[in-house]
Amino acid sequence: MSYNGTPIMHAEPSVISQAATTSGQAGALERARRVAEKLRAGTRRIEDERALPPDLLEAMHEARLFRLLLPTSIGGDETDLLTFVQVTETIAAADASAAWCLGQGSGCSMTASFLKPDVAQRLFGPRNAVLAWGAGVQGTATAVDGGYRVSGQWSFASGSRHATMLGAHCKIVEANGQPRLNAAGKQADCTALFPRAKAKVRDVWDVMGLRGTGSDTYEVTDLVVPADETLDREGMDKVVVKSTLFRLPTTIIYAGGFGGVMLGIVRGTLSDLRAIAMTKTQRGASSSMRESQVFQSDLAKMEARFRAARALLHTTVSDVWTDMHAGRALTLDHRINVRLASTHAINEGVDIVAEAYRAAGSNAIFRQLPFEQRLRDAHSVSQQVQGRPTHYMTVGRHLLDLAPDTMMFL
Amino acid sequence: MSYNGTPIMHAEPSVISQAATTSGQAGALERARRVAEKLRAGTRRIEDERALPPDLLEAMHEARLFRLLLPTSIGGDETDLLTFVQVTETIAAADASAAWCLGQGSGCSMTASFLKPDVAQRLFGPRNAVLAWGAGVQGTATAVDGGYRVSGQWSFASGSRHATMLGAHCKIVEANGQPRLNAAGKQADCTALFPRAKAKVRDVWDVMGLRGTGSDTYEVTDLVVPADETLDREGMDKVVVKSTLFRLPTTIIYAGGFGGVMLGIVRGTLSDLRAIAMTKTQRGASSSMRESQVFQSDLAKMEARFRAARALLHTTVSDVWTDMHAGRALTLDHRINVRLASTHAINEGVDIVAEAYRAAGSNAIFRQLPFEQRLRDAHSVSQQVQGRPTHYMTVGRHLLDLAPDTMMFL
Amino acid sequence: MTASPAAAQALPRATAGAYLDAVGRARALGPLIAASADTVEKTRRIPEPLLTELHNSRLLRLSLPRAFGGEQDTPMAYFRAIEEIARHDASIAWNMFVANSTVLIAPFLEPEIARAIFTNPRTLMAWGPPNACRAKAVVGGYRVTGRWDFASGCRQANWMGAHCNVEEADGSLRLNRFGRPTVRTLLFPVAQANLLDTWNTIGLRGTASDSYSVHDLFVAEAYSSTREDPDLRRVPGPLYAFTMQGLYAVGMAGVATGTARAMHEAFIALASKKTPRGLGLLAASAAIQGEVARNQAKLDASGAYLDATLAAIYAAADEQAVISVADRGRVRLACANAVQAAIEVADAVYKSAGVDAIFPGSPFERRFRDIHTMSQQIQARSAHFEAVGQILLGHPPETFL
Amino acid sequence: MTASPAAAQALPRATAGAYLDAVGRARALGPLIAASADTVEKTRRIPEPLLTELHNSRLLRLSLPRAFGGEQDTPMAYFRAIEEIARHDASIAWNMFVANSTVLIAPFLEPEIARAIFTNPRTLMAWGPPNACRAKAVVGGYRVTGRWDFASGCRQANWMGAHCNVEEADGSLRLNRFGRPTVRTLLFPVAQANLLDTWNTIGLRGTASDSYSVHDLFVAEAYSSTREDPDLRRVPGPLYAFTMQGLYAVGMAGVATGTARAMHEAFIALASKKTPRGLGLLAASAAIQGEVARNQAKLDASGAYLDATLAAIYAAADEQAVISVADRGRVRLACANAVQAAIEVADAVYKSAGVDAIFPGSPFERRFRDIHTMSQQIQARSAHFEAVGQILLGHPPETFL
Repeated sequence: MSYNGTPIMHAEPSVISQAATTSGQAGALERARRVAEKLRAGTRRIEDERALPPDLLEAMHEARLFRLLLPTSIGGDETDLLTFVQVTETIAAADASAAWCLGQGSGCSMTASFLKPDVAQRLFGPRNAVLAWGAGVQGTATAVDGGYRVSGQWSFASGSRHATMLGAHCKIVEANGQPRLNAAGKQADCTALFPRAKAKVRDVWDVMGLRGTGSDTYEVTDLVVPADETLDREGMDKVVVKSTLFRLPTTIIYAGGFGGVMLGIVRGTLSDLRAIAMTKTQRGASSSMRESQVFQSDLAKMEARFRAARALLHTTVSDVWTDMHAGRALTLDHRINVRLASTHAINEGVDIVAEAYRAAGSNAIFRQLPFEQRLRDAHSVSQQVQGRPTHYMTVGRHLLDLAPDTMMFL
Repeated sequence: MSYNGTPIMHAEPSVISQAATTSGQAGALERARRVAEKLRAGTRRIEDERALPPDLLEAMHEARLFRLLLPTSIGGDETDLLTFVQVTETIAAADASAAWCLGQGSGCSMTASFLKPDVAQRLFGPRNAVLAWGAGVQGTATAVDGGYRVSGQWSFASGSRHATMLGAHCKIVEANGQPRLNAAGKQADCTALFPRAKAKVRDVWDVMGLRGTGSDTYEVTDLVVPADETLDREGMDKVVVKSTLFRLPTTIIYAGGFGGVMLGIVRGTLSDLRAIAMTKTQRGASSSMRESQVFQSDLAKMEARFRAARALLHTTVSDVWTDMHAGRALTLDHRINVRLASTHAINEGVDIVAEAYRAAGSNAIFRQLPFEQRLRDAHSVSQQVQGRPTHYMTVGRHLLDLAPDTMMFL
Repeated sequence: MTASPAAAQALPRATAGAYLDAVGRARALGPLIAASADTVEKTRRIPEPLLTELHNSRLLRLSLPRAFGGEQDTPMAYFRAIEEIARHDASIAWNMFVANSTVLIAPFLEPEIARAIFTNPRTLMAWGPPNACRAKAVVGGYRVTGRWDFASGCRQANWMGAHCNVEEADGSLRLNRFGRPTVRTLLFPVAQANLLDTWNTIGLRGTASDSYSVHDLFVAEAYSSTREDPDLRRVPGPLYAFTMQGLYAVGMAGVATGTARAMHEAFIALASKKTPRGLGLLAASAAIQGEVARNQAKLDASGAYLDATLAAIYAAADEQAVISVADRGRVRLACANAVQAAIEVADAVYKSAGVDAIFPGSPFERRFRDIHTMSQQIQARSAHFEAVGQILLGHPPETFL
Repeated sequence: MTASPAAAQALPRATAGAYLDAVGRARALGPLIAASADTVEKTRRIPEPLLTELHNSRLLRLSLPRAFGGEQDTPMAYFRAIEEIARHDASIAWNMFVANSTVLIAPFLEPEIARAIFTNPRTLMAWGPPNACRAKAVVGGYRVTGRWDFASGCRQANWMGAHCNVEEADGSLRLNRFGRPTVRTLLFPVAQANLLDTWNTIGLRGTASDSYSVHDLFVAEAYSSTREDPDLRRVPGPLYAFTMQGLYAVGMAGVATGTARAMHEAFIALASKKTPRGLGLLAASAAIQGEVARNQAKLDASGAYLDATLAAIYAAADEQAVISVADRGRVRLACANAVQAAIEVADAVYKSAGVDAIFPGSPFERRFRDIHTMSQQIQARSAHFEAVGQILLGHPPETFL
């Protein structure tokens, strides 16, 4: 029961701010639940192959999960933020790597809103369209006739193995070798999109957790990309699709989505823990786990911390969405609130997973049970930039009326 | 600013489940905010007099705060549960003792729903009507013609100093000296109500925190109480007023209200902490508190824990109310969820207050600043039955499909 | 093994045997202190005969050089003796800590002056921490007007001190050899100070850590000194190779762990008889059992760590040269760890004791307030961990003492 | 003090001087172990020349009686030597702990049998914890069929053991003097067992804690014994006055704290060079500084506590009589505290190391997996705190060992 991805102990989340959500979202969560069962059954394969196997990838495409944050005009869902967070949680309760790929792919797919409609349709129209990219402005785009000549290397490209397209964040250089400056007088950047086949992808992804994300390294040399298949991610004013979703910066998407991933890992772990507690008596213990007062109490404490972190993330993203949907602008308060809720979910989450793992006893060390993988996965999610404890400092500065130390994660 | 009860750092709570709330509630919260300012200014007097001074009591009556949970038929508000929780938080951010009296008085006032309309009007109609009682079935009610002859002694009667009525939980004894049994064959109990003046009240309330609650001991000897001024608290079927509020047992009211009290203490403490951090540099420290990265980070962590505990309590009571308002029955799941959310708020809360107190540095030990009182108050709320860590065990049993060890606090 | 607070107390204190003398004298005072604790809190004074017995025990002179009539005992004995006193009353222990801290000025005084001040066996000195006050350099000494706070023990003191910056005749500030404004400590009989009744606090009320002021007071050069340069000390011995800040930390650690130990012991006694409404005997709860053991481990581990740290450094300390920055970091870390452990144990015990704990007269209520007053003192600040971290990371703070 | 892992390592280990011998030999093996660690994990075997060097160091025989060619060293030396080995590789340290645990059967064997088994200086014994298996009593010994798990070290062992209940000829279970079914340990050459490759775990992969089975195996009475009654031991000395479970706890504590210490030291080195994206140097962060100091305090305090506890009990232990239940509780508490501290430090370090920590080859990744395998072992269970709490509360568990 716990092993097929259906949560046992957690009531369905209350639907908050129902009025503000878009249509079709209940469908997204329901589709996610169905796929989750398959993913749970295949989680060992995902880890061993360090990628989503074709049948599971197909199930995710069939459920249109990589289309949640694509414009409806090209067949996307444009789900609201809360639904997106709930979907990542649902998938992560089954398999964290799949959920991570979904979170990352969804964030990347927001680029469609920057493209001309026909280009967006051409690139993101296919049912299996997935864009992946590596972090940081690591390449160079030299202006050529009708586009750019792109060279560079990028790492940590989660989902690169099932991506149909890769993206390349580049500094723009003029044909004469001079850096191109933007309106503010700083180095101008662009992101170029191209078919995965055009890049040389190197398999470097041998890590402790989230092994199934296949977060490889790739490079291109002197690849010419047409201008309309490039975009400026910083220029929110250049977004073509004007609906609520596409007025959100991707920092909010990533914060919410990866917060959801951690919550899903926690939910799965607590569900598994409850399942073994129903039958197990630890060697030398005077009562079964289920009858142990200490275990009962610890389980409820973990549950309370999980529910509280989840309630905060849900109400926070829901408030942001409600305001945005009512036409209000995204404020620094909004950004700070999401940052705090997401950071808290990730930091609380990894602690709860570690505690649950310990409570599960000696069986938990074996690969036959899900605990050790969830422990490794949670401890990989927490190491990523979204989980950084220094985000608390950024939020604290705001609470104290000081300017943020960095806007990079707001 | 922080000292007059207006929270600085906390955005207004998102209004959850708006559809399910009753009318007039926004008014209740707004009235509470206005009274809070006066209470904050008078908090030292409340503590020194170990009771609500007449002018502050009058301000609470003027704002009709003791009428939140009285039937509309006798001029009460019948507020929804979330509003009640928010009001206790608002008052507790100003003064915890006043909020504790409000929580306790509101719980006691639910008895009005058990009384015949004319009796309810007679007892609870006056604008300053407040009922207080001590814990436990500590007295004897002997059946006499038209009522009972009551004797006994009760302790921990919070709010007894401003109460107009006292209540007495008694075992019922027949005129012949035999115990009266209820339908289940067990000892039958009743609660008798009578004017405060009829009892002998002893001032025993010398404690570390919540000093202003005046939780005295009182006794009566051979006091005759008419039958229609008594009630059976256990008999939810005997409730006369059938609206949503009065289908809730008082355990839910106390759990929500005292959870709200702790959240208010936390909110007040964090607000005070932020205020001193804006100006203070600790002796020997290299930067001001405001500029200290460690302080910034700790403040944000405390804020996150506060917001998460609060979001959980709010969404939980809101879900219960929504279900009840839709005519559904109160389930064991509802009770468990409220128990967990309240216990978590109280236990997280006292930890946060202790941490904030420490962060405030050496000034915090002096009575001139609010920290030491809030520390004492929080550490008194947490010692009360609502905060017991063993509640986690009760909840854990439910999560593990075992029957509750006790229903006393569910 | 039987169920009693003694069970907890009897757990090994690794090296306690070596300090039996001071610790034994402290233990002998226990019943008298316990019997006086309510009075101490209420009157904010140490009543007779307790004050005389404290003087007789020489526990207020553990850190005073033998040359001036002190015990000059080891820091390990000092820690464990204060801890023992704090088991009975935290305010008395605090004032014992303060008495043994102010005498650390003695090695920096001219010997005849020190001897004159401490020849009275009941001499006690009190002062508050430095602030921005300035003394004017005048012929033969200093002239000062100012006010200081937190002067624990001033109500029993016959001598007071005041830490001041020094303003030269030309209005400039006198600098020390590190190039910073010097802080000079001026000593004067308590009669020359104006004691102010300001100590209205949540806890440690018995310490009467009041404020005091002086107006246009002249203090002769010989009755002044500075604590800021360890190399200026005139009395040899490994005790004084420790820095003053380090010994402050040791004393404060003893007050904290003794207070927490008393709460822990009282809780063990309570757990064997308390049955909360609707629950079983506290002692029968697995959660309580686990917590009692964790608390025991926290107290014993932090104590053993501080014992071992002090003993190793004491054994290796030079008669004259001050201990190294690395060793100062070790002392500070072991003390900060002990204070932290004490606060954690006190909080856990208080929480588990339930509603009993909020009533005055319980073994928990005053101690809870006391330890939450200590927790705000500079020695308990978590910034100490950061400073030690800088040492461990290879970048010691510039003036770490 | 300079910025290097050595800074942390150099902090005082109160009494380390006394055990320089075993600890020194352990330290000398460090580089070879570190160089072999990848191979150990990958092959789940201890490669040559490391295995031979381990035998030569006699670290695998610290707990074996001198009478049978062992070192019979102190528990304090044992703890610190294992900790030192674990700084370099946790799996090797774990197998050192197991080797020194299984030899604790020797004092319970007839001396000539023990001598025969251990006369080979490379003798290593392995077994898994007791389960429900039964051996049938037959003429001259026992006949047994069964399977056991978690047999750490079996891939290097030449002798195996099996813990069994004994079924008499009439089908009844043999009882011990406490009236419960006896658990008898049968010993046999490894060739008589069938080793099963089952050890697919998150960490401590190098321990190859595989399963094994035997089928209808005859073991002579003389090659059997029981560990359950401390009074049956034939070798005197304070080391063996400690209970077997107690010494297990000591060994496990050493593995845990050594692993955590290595992570802590590696983090200090990392912090001085790592600048995370968008942030300053790790070592310059006040939060990191505070955490490094807290981690240092946790490791040093728990170590000093265990040192002090073992030393006090060892010094007072009888040559023959087993230590008291109260002392057993002290050993257990100090060990559980050390394991808990190690896990907390490892978790904190891992978190602060950021994304670096997830890659194999970093000083954090394997150790994190190792310590989270240890954390699930019976010695690391938090129920130990509850058992000790029962002792402190005056109601010791019936068969506390």
